[in-house]
Amino acid sequence: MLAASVGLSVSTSGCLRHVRSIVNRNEVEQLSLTITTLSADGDRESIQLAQDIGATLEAAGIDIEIDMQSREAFRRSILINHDFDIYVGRHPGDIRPDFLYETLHSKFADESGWQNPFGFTNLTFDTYLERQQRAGGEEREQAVNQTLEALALEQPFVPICVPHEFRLVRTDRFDGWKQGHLATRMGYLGLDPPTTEEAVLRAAHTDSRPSQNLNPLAVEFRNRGLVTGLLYDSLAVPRWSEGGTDAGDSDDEEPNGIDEDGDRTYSPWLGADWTWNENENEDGDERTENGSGIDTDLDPDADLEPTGTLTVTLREGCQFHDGHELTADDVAFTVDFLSDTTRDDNEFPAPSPRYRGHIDPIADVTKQGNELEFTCTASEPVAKRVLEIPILPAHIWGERTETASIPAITVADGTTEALITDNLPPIGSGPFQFENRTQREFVTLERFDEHFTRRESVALPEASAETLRIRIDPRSTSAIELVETDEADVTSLALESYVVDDVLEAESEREQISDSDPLEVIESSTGSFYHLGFNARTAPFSNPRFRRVIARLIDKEQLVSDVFYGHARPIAAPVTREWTPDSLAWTGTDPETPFLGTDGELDVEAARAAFEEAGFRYDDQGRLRVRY
Amino acid sequence: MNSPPDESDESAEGISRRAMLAAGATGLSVGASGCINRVQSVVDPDSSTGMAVSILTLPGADGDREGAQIARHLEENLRSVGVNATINTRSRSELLKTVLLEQDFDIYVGRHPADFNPDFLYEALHSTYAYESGWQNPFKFMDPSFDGEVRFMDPSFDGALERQRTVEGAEREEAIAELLWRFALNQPFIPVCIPNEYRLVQTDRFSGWEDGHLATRLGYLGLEPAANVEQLHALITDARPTRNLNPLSATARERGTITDLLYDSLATYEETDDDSESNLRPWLAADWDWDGSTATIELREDCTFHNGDPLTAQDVKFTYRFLADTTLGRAPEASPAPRYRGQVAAIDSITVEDDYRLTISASTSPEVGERAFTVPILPRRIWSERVDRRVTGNDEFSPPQGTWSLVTANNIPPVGSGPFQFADRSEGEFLLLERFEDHFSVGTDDVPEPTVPELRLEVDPGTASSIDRIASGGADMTTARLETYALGGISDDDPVERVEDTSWTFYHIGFNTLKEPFSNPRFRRAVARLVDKGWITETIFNGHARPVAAPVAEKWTPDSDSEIDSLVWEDKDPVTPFLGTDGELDVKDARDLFAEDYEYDDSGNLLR
Amino acid sequence: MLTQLLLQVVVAVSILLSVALAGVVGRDRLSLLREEWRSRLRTSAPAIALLLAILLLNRIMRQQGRSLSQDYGIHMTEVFYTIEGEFVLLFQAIASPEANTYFSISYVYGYVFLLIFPVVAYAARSKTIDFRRLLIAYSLNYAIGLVFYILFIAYGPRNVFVEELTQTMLYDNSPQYKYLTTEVNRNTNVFPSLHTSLSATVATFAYQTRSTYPRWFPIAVCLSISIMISTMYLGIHWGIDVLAGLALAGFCVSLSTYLVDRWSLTAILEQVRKRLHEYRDTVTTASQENS
Amino acid sequence: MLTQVLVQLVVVVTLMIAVSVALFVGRHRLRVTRTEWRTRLRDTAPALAVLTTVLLFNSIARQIVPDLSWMIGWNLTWAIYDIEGQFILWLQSFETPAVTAYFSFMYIYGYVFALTFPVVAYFALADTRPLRELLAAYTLNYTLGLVLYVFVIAFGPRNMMPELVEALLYDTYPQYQHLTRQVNRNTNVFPSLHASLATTVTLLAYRTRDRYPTWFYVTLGLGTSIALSTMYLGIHWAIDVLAGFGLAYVSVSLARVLVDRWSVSAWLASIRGRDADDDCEVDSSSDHT
Repeated sequence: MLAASVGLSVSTSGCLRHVRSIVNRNEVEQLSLTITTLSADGDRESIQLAQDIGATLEAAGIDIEIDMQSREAFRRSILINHDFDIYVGRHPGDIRPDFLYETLHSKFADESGWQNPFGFTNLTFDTYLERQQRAGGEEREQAVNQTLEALALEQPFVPICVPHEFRLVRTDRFDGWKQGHLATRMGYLGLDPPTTEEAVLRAAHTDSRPSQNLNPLAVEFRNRGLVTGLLYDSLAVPRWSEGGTDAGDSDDEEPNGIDEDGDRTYSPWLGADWTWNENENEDGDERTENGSGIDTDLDPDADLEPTGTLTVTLREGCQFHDGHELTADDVAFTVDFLSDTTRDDNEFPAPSPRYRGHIDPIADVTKQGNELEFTCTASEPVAKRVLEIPILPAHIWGERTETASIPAITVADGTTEALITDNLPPIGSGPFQFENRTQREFVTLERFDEHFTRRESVALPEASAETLRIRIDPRSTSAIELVETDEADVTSLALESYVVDDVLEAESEREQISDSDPLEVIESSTGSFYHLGFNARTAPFSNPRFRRVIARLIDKEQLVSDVFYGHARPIAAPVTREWTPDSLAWTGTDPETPFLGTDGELDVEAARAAFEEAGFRYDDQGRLRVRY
Repeated sequence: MNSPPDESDESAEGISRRAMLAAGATGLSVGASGCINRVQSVVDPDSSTGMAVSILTLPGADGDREGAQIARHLEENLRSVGVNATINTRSRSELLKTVLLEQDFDIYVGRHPADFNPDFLYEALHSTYAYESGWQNPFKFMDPSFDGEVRFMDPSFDGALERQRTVEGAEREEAIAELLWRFALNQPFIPVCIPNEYRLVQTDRFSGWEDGHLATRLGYLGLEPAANVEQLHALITDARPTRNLNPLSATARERGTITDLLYDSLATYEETDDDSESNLRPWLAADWDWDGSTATIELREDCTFHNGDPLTAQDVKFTYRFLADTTLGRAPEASPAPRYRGQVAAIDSITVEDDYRLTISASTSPEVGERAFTVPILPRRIWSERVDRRVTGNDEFSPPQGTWSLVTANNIPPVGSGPFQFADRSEGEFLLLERFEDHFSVGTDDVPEPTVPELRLEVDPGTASSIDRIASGGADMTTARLETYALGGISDDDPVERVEDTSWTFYHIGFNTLKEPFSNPRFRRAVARLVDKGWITETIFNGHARPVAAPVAEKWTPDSDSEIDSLVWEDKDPVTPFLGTDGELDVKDARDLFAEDYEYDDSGNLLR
Repeated sequence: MLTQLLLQVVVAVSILLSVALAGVVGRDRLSLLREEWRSRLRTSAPAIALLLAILLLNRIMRQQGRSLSQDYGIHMTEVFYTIEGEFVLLFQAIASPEANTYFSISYVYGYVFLLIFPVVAYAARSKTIDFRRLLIAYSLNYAIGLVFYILFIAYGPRNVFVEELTQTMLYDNSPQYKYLTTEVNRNTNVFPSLHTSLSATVATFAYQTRSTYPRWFPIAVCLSISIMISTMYLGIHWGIDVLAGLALAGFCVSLSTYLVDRWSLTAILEQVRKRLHEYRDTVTTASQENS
Repeated sequence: MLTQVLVQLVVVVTLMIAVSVALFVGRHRLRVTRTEWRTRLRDTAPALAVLTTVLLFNSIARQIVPDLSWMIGWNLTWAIYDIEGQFILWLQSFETPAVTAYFSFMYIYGYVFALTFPVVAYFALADTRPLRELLAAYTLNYTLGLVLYVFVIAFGPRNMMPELVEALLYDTYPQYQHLTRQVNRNTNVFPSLHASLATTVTLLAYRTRDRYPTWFYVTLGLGTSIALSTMYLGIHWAIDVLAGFGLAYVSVSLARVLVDRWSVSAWLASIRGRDADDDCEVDSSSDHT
């Protein structure tokens, strides 16, 4: 019996082994990825970029699918649900490189909002960001350069280009458009109407979201917060002159040349005045450094020494649209609230998806009278970002701390009422107050006459128009028509670049005809840039080699000419010109990840070689295979 | 939810098409859409699911008791911070198959064969190996270096790995210190402890056990048998050697002790009292000398394989070429062997001078390059035939690297040139080796030789039973390391002895860093702080182990006088100290730590 | 080592058997058995053959099942663990040296005795029906168990709760048993628990035949229950395995009653012979008519 | 701006209707209509009521449909694009200002005309059944269309390939954007209601060709050019249009089944009792035509 069994066993074992060796071959399948982007109505450039990039990737043997979404859905899936492979879109950016901190630091990887939507986690990189955050003066410059160079190495996202912003305005009813940046509050204040009865300022807005939601914290509804900027005041207004090197002609723009405390970066607003006093021991120095120039502190979670305090004096007697007085308490509340919208009644904090980086360096706030003292853990320029946050009325937002609940729906913890309320009608302290709106048609704002800019004493630009009527208008073409046919005074959002040429031509023609022409094209600088973002949480996008190769498949120069008709600046570093280190200055090609090919034509062989060198494999049909 | 004022002025505004509709209707629609927006922004598909982690480990009682207990420890602590962790047991080969070849796992607890030279971290963590299956980078850890391509300084993990390969002496120690610092920062895997290697031997049949490391070939050679002892009877607790003897198999080999006996390598590891100079002594190579980064090697003359073929420089050359690409260039892309990856990678080119002389030029410092001398030398004729048999004419042939039949085949009978040759086996029961009379060591006195005609390796269910058996004279020695729980069962009166060897294999907790959330080093660090290495060594290993923060020998661990923070263990982990005291987790602190990066739902589960 | 262990078992069990036979079965039945064993053997030959065949198959698959289940098996340890958690650890409450020895003994010796005794006992009955049912039930248990073992790969609690189980774990206190069990079983064969199912089977039979063997019934019940507990106490099986074992037992018993005497070989032979007769008759009659 | 576009539209369409009434309907029918318009109206009242309610509901629902669909999140744009590829581009390769003008006209004015005229024309028939079928068919089109809109998210070609597909209508005649954007949200392209309604009209025209022979041929022209225009203008995919045809067919055949299934008047009659039999005559008589 045993003999039999053994014999049998031997024979079967052989065959089984054969079977196993067949079974074991787990095939690695073709890499197929989805490019999430906006529809042409949402953002014409994005979908075009996505199309072109998609085509190149297909050529490189990757299976591509393009997933078009509406503006809200797009931001929801990218910024909140982190549910994407690759996306192409526009980053609000900033004129100073400090935004990189919240955009790339690993401690924000799981938060929702513009803070680290890529889930990019690299501790070496963090140390750079922290240095940049804390260092001052020369060292800061150098730290920023290091950060940007590391960024160019790791390519957590691929910066593509900074588009030039053009807007069309009518000068016959209002003038002085160039005083402030039209993407900010200042652009719509201090306009001088030639005739006083022209009370209504009409803006043609190509984005319908302001008519649906005016919550300054709702990241999926805000781009750069123009409308909320008008409704809410901040402590100070950043000066664009510094970042202004971007768009040739508008360098001279110098908002209302007031210059009390010689602060070159911010001009006072709700905060009348502020002072920064440095702490003695700058502990950025006491960190030991080794050969590779990284501090070798093994615990990045260590609490940071405060570096200094920022003391802000608030304007007297300001009030909110509902008549409540605006005091230092509201400011303190706002800072506290943005850092944790549950206001500590929940076990764990639920920070606001917007203004995260602005309040992150604020360790503590103390107030006496209308004096506020912010204890900061960052260098002066970074700490001052806190001046940009919108001041929320404590008596309204204090109510919005509990976790939103909808019957029969499981709610992610930390989704507080504050983040999802549409905040209508919005109560701020801004120069304009909410009048009414109709979804996807218009939003009407009334001048807020109690606003401090209306006072004689204050020499800040004030709202000259009684009413600001924001007319939602689907497309640039029709928006332009509205302005031309004198139904609107300004296109409040930048024109899509495919119409810019026509507009410019038209203008030049008009100038030849008559110089008393009411229409005028305004170009303004911007820090906002188009980019391709990876979801670095998942393979293969977690692989820097892969990301680098992808970056090398993108011909930024070509895209700029094809998609933006040349009205953009290809970039290797997502910052304004004067912050870009020479090593990353644009030199006709990308200095760090040059395109694999020539003018838009991908060199497929080179691309494959690059992928294979990065450890990926091609199958015999030339499809890129990857093990997930 | 939405503001009443809309409707009133709605009718006032004449321009709307909807002006003709009842104002109420508009209000309704606005309200409805508002509500839906609200729902949309509230519902968050991803984070509404709790984080679930499956911990892969060996069966506790019959596989690896310490490993399983570590897994339990980790599981309990993960549960208490709100991660839904479960334990998933696999047999030895299954575990390795899942981790090394199939690579679908979250976390695994196991022992790393490691190496006496910290250079093993190179193949264990270098990003170029992330997409290969085998012992090379099973964690898929990637922090690549772009030093070749970029114009500015590039600090990265790969950079550090490569640096320590090229520099020498004090400089290398520095490089390794930096490497280990990065390691501690990133925790691609959590090194737990280095257990002491105890083996039990019978002293009245054999003596001279202390001469060689019993995990290497030298341990089995040069023993002095008592009179008329014809057989060395060793016990193995792991049945794999009776099923598979393929030196390349990633799932059947770990330390490769038996491969050592069946195959020769150019050099062999030898325990030296002072760690300063190399631990390698010439074996198949009579001698070598380094000139810069090229070594000239003298082979011992007229050695033969077990089948009688002569062993020449050609075979050596072939071996390295074959290990670098097991398809010998037949496939479009190279298919490197799932073992010895780092060793072979150190070798740039080999030129055969004559039958017994060859020069090897290494891409690394000699110190690292010599590691390559420890790979088994394979008979060219046999293995190239095997390749030919598998790669038949068809031009487009790409084997699944690391899993194709050539490297998974059982290779029985194995034909090597080692001091012992295969005689017989029965699956799951025993493996019988007999002395290879033509081996160069036989009859010489400068190298230890196989002193008994037969070596019988018998599968024994577990440490406890093996101890009984040896104590009762049923066998001569245990090849496997004794599990610490059974050490108490050793009585002093029996003619047995507990031999201790230097140990470098370490228990570790490996992450699949391709997966969320393990791709996040901050998460990995947080997990590392849930493991009380000190407690583990005290209770699980009864103190017979050394807790480590850096997975290398003491001499390599950077201490206080190195320029980076010390990684030496002083009664707590210098980098990721345990959140709690002797095994008891401080749940509050731990949860706070995780809450820094991740969200909790209201029932206290960690969300991803 | 193994051999001496086997010897122990054989001796112990045979002693138990003789005692039990004397006590339960009684002399007259045995003497009767001595006379009729041939005929009884003939009637129950098919059942015996079946059992032997299955055992043989079982033995082979024990070696080959490994690779089979490696390829096609499903890993269930995690599942069981998540479902029942630390249930088996409840039995640690009664942990004590005495309990250890008791349960180990019942797990090893008691089990073997429990399986063998009824075979003899029922063979000693004039009606072979129960005997054959028992054999069939055994073979069913083994056959079905085998299939499950190939389909489900699961490790017992002792492989998960190492430290909790150390003081009761069978193989720590008496490692030698490991040789025995590794001979007959693999550590991934836990679902369902054959110990449970077989002893439950025996118990059910004992219940059905309590009229003939009134004394056997209580013994069988006590034994089988303590065996079931022992499997969990010794950390060899999960609660789920035991439940599955019970279910399997119930299934097999009922199936056996259903199967036995369905096709009796003798009956079939009878049929055939009759057919032949009829055929021959018809042929002959036909020829007569023709002539 | 929107107002003036609307006005423009109304004027043009009324003119067209007037002309075509004169052409197709003829004085005689109109005279008859003047006499019996009450009874006819009474017969068609239910269908009319249903249609208006549906339209009302539709216009409200349109506001929330996109958000709903985003929650269901069944985005077919890529699938459609994958299937039909560059067909739209091919169609657009015939672009000339004239063609664009023509199709834009068709898309806006022709469409509205095609929808409104049959109502008048069938109202002028003694037999109210065609009219009621027409209204029912419209109703069905809208309801089914709405359901599909809820479940399917699909952007039009102009959104998928903005640089390739000239969004001709809106770039050449931006003012129309206001109009259509009011009527449609950009995710509602599957199926094309333009195509389906136009086809509906054509199908019915075919069934009533014995009464309005010429009208049938006119609708053929209208229907095809409207269907083409949607694609030519890069508003719909070919698949949307096909789906539109399908939808049209379904709704027409359904309408045919449904109409006169439940006659409200008869029902009222049964309530009112014996004395109101004559009411039922009307219905039954209309049945046997």
